[in-house]
Amino acid sequence: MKVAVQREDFDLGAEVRAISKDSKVGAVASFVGLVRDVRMTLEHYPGMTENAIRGIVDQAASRWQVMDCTVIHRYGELQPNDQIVLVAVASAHRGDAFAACEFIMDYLKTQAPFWKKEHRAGGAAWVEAKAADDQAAGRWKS
Amino acid sequence: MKVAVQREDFDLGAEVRAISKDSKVGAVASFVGLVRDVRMTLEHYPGMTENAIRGIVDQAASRWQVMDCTVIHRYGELQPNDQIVLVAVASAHRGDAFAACEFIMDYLKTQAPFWKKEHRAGGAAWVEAKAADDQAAGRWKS
Amino acid sequence: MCASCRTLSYFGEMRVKVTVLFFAALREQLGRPREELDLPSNINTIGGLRDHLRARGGAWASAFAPNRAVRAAVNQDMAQPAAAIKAGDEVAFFPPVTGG
Amino acid sequence: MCASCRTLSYFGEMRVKVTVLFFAALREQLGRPREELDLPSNINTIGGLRDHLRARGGAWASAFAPNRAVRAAVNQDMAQPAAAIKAGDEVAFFPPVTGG
Repeated sequence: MKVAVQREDFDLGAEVRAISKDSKVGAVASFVGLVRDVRMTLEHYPGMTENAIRGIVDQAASRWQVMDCTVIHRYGELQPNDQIVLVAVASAHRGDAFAACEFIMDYLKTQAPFWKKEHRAGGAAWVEAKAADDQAAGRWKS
Repeated sequence: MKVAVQREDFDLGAEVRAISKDSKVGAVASFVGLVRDVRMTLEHYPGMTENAIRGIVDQAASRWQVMDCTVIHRYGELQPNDQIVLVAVASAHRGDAFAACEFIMDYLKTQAPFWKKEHRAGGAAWVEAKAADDQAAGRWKS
Repeated sequence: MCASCRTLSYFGEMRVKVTVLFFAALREQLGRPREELDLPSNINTIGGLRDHLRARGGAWASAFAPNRAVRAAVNQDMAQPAAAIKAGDEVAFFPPVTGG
Repeated sequence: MCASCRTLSYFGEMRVKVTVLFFAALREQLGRPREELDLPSNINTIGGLRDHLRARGGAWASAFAPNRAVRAAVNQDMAQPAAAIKAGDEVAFFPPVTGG
């Protein structure tokens, strides 16, 4: 299980290859989140961030058959179309890979201490949290 | 929307980059299926295969916000750890990207005309279809 | 329907020409990937064609036995047993699919 | 609890030293990323500390107004208002997170 919080960009193909080498892996589900139209700065809480992500990954691994998993989240200045976050889950089975990957993303959105500030022509503004994200994370409790 | 049925391997990173260029894309969910322990031959129904996959992709695009999508399925001789199938879905939102990607994989498993023959030490045998795959595809009907 | 696909047999009976394809285990069991058939016109559904092929006996009887899961396509679309077949159609029989 | 974190004030009252961190909009609004606090020992929950900070008035009153969604962590774990704080803790306040 690899968790990284970094300024640098990442390489989806290389990260997925790295968790696909075990010949018992039959399925890798992955997710990349990208900056849409607006330049932004991502602030985080150094120290807590990696711990929070590890906690989320551990929860996923206790619920589904997870053979390996990589989560990378960037911080700092990001431009439109830049990659922000990567979650990749390797499993024997596709259902487990998909569920664990989506669960991790949903929990990242509500539990990992990152904050986005968007820089628009009219000025900079912090992004407001969405109720939809709380709902997305909440549905895994059932 | 790109659909390819081919003998050649594919490059997840390159395929995902290709559908991520529009700055309205905020989320790309992808899936790679891999050969597990056993060497296999994948037979398919040339002509029907691409049509069936296009039909599945069109269904997904009518149900979720899909900005772009790539499906690649290999056939022929495959070795343990080889990549078999790629599904990648780009959307503005992660929920749509995940749902469309998993839907396409579930329907591929039951609707796309591919058949796996495993070559074990004891001889070659066709893989039996799993009831679990029909159930996985069926749950999208609700 | 193509005009040349519909022919009269020696007895003046209407016949329907179709191409039938077999895949995977079915192809191996039947020893052929395809066959051109000239069907009596009362065989006009997937289910009817399946019964017709089963009646050949031998490998055909076991390949199309009622308890064997066999899927079909007409003109490259998945088709149910009640689906119609007509002259010029490409019909395929195969086991449940196992790709992905 | 570290022995040096618990001190007696001039009046002999027990004081509790904690580090408080602020992030994102809260950090900007309060004009500081962190503060070392020497709390009266009756302030021993996240909710109590939040009330204590709000009572400073000005930017503090609006940043910690009851209708403002403020999240907290104790020693880098998400924490509810009832969560205990003790000497030596690292407490953080921040807006609902928006990463991913």
